[in-house]
Amino acid sequence: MKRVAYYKGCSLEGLATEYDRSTRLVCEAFGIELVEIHDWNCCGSSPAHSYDPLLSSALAGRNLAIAADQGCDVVMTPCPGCLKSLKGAQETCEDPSKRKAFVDLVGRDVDGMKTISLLQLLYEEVGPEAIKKAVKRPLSGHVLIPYYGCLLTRPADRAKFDDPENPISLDRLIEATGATAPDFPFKTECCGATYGVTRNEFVGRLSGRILDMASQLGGEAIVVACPLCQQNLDMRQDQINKFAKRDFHLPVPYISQVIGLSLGISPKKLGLDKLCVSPDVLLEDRAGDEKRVQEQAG
Amino acid sequence: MTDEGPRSIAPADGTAADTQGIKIVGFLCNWCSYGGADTAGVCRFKQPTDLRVVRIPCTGRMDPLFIAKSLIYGVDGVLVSGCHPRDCHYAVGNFYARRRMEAFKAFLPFMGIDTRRFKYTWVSASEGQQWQKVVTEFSEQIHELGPNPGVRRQTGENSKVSTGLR
Amino acid sequence: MLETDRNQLHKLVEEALPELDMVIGWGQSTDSFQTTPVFVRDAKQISQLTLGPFCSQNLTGYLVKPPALDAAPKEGAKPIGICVKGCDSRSLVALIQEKFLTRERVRIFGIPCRGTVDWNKVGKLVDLSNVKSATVEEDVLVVDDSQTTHRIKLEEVLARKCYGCRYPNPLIQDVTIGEPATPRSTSIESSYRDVDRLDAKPLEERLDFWQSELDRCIRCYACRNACPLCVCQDKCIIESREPRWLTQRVGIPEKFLFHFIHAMHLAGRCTGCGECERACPMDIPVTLIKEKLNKIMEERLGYSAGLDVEAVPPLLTFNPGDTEI
Amino acid sequence: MERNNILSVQQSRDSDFIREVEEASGQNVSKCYQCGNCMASCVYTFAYDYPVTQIMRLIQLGQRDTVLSSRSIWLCANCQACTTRCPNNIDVAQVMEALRIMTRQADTVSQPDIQAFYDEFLRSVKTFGRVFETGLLPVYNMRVKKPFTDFDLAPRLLKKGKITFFPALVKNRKKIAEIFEVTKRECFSKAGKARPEPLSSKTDT
Amino acid sequence: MRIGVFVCSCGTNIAGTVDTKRVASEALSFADVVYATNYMYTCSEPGQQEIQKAITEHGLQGVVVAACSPRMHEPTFRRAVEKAGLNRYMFEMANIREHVSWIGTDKEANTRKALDLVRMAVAKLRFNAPLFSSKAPVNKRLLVIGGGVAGIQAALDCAEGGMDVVMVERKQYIGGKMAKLDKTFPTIDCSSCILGPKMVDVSQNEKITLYAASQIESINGYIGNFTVDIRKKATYVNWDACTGCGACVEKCPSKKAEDYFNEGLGQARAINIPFPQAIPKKAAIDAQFCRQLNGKKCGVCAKICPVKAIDFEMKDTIVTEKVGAIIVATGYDLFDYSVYGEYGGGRYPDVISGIQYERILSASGPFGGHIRRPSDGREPKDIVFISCVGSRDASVGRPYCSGICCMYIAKQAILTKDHMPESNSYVFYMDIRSPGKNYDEFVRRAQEEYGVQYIRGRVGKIYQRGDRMVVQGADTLLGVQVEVEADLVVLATGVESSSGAGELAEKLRISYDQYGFYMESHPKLRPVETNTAGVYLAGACQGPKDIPSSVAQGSAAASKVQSLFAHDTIETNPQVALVNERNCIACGKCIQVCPFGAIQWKELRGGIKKAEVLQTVCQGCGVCNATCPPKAIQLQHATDNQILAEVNELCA
Repeated sequence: MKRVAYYKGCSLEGLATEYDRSTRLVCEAFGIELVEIHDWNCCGSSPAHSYDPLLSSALAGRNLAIAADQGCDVVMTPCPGCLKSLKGAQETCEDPSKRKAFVDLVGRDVDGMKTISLLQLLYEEVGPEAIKKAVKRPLSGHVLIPYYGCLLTRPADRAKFDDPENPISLDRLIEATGATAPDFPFKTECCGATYGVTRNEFVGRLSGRILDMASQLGGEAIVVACPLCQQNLDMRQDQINKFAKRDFHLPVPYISQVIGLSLGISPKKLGLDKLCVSPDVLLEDRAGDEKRVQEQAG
Repeated sequence: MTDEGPRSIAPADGTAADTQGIKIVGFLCNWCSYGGADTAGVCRFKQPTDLRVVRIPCTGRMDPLFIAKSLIYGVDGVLVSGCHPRDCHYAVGNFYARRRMEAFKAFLPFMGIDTRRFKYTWVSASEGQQWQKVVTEFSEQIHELGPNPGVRRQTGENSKVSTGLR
Repeated sequence: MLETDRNQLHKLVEEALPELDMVIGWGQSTDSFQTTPVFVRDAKQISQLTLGPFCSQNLTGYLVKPPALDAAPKEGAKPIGICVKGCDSRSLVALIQEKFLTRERVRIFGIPCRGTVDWNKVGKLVDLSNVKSATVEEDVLVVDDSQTTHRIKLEEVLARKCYGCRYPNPLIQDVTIGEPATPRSTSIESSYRDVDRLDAKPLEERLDFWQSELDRCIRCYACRNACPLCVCQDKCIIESREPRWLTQRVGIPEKFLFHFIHAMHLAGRCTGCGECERACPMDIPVTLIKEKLNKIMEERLGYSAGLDVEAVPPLLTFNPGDTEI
Repeated sequence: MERNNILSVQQSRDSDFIREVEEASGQNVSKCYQCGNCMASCVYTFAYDYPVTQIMRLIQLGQRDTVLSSRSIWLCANCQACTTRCPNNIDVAQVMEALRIMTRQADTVSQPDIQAFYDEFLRSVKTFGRVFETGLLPVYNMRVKKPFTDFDLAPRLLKKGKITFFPALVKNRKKIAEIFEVTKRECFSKAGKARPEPLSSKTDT
Repeated sequence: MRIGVFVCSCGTNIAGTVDTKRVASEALSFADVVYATNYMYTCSEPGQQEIQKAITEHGLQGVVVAACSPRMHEPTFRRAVEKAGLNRYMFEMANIREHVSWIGTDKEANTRKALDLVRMAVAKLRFNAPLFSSKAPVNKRLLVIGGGVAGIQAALDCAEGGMDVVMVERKQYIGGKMAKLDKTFPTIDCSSCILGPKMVDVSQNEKITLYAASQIESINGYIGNFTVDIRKKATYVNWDACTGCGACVEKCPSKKAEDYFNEGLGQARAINIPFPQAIPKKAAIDAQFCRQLNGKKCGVCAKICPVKAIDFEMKDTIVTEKVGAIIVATGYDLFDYSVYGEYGGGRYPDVISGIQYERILSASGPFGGHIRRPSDGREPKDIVFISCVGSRDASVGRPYCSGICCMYIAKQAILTKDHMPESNSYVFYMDIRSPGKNYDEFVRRAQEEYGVQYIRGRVGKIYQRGDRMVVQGADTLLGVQVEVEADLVVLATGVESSSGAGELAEKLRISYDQYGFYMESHPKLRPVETNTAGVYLAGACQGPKDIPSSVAQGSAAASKVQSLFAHDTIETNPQVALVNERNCIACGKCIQVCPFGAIQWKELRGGIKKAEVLQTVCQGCGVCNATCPPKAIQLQHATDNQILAEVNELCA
């Protein structure tokens, strides 16, 4: 069993509890032991970055240090924002000019730690092939839009995962569940990020654009791997509709939920009911239809 | 630092005399670094006056023993400069040189010779400014180290260390 | 055990001798404890051959030193037999690699080695001028100086090189005599302890150390002459006027430069056999100088001399991707 | 800031500013050749007063006041599109981040409400160790005097059980406080003057 | 040795900060110096006469001039001493201008430094020996590597001059990139109309031997005497028999071969003649796609061929040619734009490269000269051109300007308007680089007469929306983000060095830069020479170039070859390595390290081996000298003794 430190971050404790639940279930299904970081704290996110680089690194670094003390060398977080902070902490620790301040503050170095996103864990450690084999309830016939958001694979030299412009890991994972993942041109476009509260109209505009392109491509849902993207696209979909004078109705499940569904885990357990836009359309079993169509054609 | 306080070094504008009598030998390849030093001259980029240049065809010609000879016999610093890797006039001369000098540089301090007295670098014929920088920095470094006593000239002088090996 | 091995050696040499020009090995010297090289051409001489911890000489030099053999033997020439320890075999590899020898030219009697005795060290415990007999019992050296019988642990009087030995068993050979030996060292760290010890001292102390050590050098060139890889012999630039690197002046700079020349000419080639140091009449640790270079070669370029006949010595080649400064 | 279409290059150039930005961001801004790729890639360009390309240009010309008072730097979401596509490998997002910090030090934050949100966020972290989402919003709303922000979301979130009424507390809050304390001190010494800490209320406008 | 020292004041250039009089007077005390003086301009006519006079009057055997850099006037003074009867190598220079007077203002320190340099020069000179050139015969045949327009020009020029030329081309046809172009800027003349006749000349000229579908296997030898092994790749068609009738191509059932000539637009047959005007007009089989060669039953071509030229058993063959000079004209490749993920990374069929668009425009191209979109064959209406794709972009490792894209975009935009008057073209650019004759006027015309919309800014992203592409870019002049909907996007992919350029350089022993472009000997004064004597450069292999420059350089290289071939022998440089056989221990290390293969074994009587330097091959780098343990091999004019003499002067 692979042992991975789990840094869930504040969102997964609040507005994204379903992401936490489904992540745990999927990891369990593939034999990955998630070791929750003891007494973890908030990474500071963008506010800390814009305040002081060391603050951000130290807040995030404390969690890495605890994980290291817990005997883990891989830290996984489902939140790309947290991931950015964790990687920033590592860079600070490796930077000779900042190392001392960092170590003094955090209490130890965090050399040799690997920080990855849930997406990277699922793609590299589990892999589409293993998922394909484990699928019990294929999502064939569903068109799911892969949306990565801005931070998962960027900047490339920090993320060190997938392609910064045209990532494919989420596409491959969606396809592994049997669903179709169209080539989505706005895969990495920003959804409005933290401006949900302060500049609601930004989210209206940017997430609106994403929803628009997704529906043009015939998407039934947008699959995400970021709690912030999910909030903007799902929780604020009504606000977006009001702003853009549109009537989008696209569910926005997490990739962990989608994979969980295909594994036959119950929607309730995966927290699908927690999504604001009803994901019921995903529950339609079209695998049979597909087979029938194929048989007729054959 | 000695009792006389910090050693003054000839500043880049060359106004003060090099009273220390510091001597640095520079082995410069004819095609790149010698040209780079010429370029620095043509551009009037001021440099300390301690360097004496020996023109060699290529850093590949550099036998590390020339450096050994210089430092053992009390030359204060040795600067070797050639074409940037891949730009060698002879295609690969500086590749040979790099290995030999790198090994030699690592070896020098074992014999008790300060490795900071030897530097090798790559400067192209067009990099006059870079040459000025290299010469200035290296000269400053040698001035900081002070004159090179070389190794003792006479035998039989008392030695204060036990070897610990025998 | 020694006895068995010696008998095996005698038997193997006897079998092979008709096909060979001669066999170079060790024989007992007149002073009962040291060994001396013997050149066996006749079956009657075979009984002189011995082996064991007294056989300190690296005999491979005899293959290339005057009167030098032809690297490529003439039609019909018989190969030469030679006895080698693990360290000696690396010299053979290096000589073959540098094409001073061909593999076919030699028939190699490989002898696993458990260390050789440094008589200088024994001399500090025993008056060597009165030695009646010296024998080895398991791991104890028994020296009888007519007054007392000294029992000295072998491990305490081995040659300096033996303590960091990673290759006690010959790397190339045609036949092996005896059981393989266990290496005393398996890592860079444990092979260069003496180098590290000196490196740990401040720069000035290192300079003082070498000044006082090299001060004793009398420029007899025994170290150079003993080195199997110092192939220049009488063409050596230490003595040449064209070019003239060194004067005859007796000063420490001249001694330093001489040892720099010796070391740099062996950089990336020295196998660490220790012959230079063994030959030094002034007890200067001259091998140590080359050991440092060997360590640099190993750490920086991943190269150890005398391990692979196909390899190119690192300073005779380059890699455009080498790192620098 | 009102655009004045005439610029005296020598008199307005603040070369310390260029150096400060380069030091804080670790980027060589003179590498920028104004190709416009950052502007082309930035999804926030529509909201900026100076597009990113021009911010870079203004830095090159040493225009401290214009840059530090610009709206753009506080509207950048750090989405990395500019950094990813810069042909000269400039980490543009890092430059924007450095500028944001500089505006805090210079006390020229152009979007006080965004700063207020960030400050409340950090206050929450400092107090609890984690962000207390439910608690954060009302305080922010009070501070910026927009009491009804996101109130439309509340009923649904309540129904979904996503609103918590008690903050999750980190046990070792002392350590968190220490981190805030030390970084504040470090910044203080770096900036050479006091900086408003995240909890100051002077950003109320 | 009787040595004379001449200290130049160079007006005030040297005398301003160096006491040249003192240098001269103190030099008199140096060993062997019998004469020393100071002169205002030593390089001037009277200055040189002064030296010559002193040589005669004082019986000088060696001369030191302390003046400017030897890179400046060493040849001048060598000639001067030679005229006075000294060997030209009995001369040394001390550089007291560039290395002393110009870089320091402290006259005292400068003067002492100048004295040291003179002392070192004198010390070295005492070990100098007269050196003499030898002569080697010149084989007056030329090898041209690469059959693009530069190589063709060079080959034709030399053939015209009566020389035998061997041309080797990697592809199965000559003409290079230019053969793929539709029209050329800024005259809009038809590419194949101007290149075609030259290609025919190559094939018909008796002086020219053409090896197409061939590559350089190895090169040995030296200027005047190269031996070249050429690998003729198996084409599976006997070209001596093939008439190029094309019957085989027509009947070949394997229709999905890669159409290299059309840049992957459309498909070719496994046996193919790339284009109707191809030279040589011969068919060749693409083994990857041939059914017969992949173990399937076919052999249709063999059955149909009227001259029985098909040979499935054909193997590569090696031919050896001997030549006296080599012109390298291996051209360039175009940047692979698939690294630009933001431009679709090659996923969008309607985002194409400039050279692909060139094929689309060409009447012999995949669409017969009608502009069509690769995706659906529809005629595009809005076309966006994006410049600097793989140029001036450090993030993809191409920080240099390709120099030709601005012009070819303007040309393509103009041609687009000519083909489709109703279309709209948009060009995203950073700067317009149009420094050639009539170039800028041409770009202006595109904007003024053809209404091409130029937008100053880079493009951040291209994505598909419906069946159109959205180009999201910047207009930096306005400071706004712009969006253009396009039916077709043409990326002006930049120039990069030809694939395999590095390997060929190793074989030729010429240098190449970090991007793989070959290095000229001097960027200004020796632009077509390389540092390997007898090897010259032409065209874009040396750096991005347009057609006029490539042709000009082809002719320039040809003229260099002709001036070389005007002599029956060449003088060799005597500053080469020399073996002292008495000291050589035959360890072979010099042979091992020589970068030029200039050292070989020599057998003395009794089978004793010694190293021997081929004077004509040795370039004088001295790696052997540094390597030789007994220092038996010495680089003449930079011997150990000479360098040691200089160093010794500083080891006071």
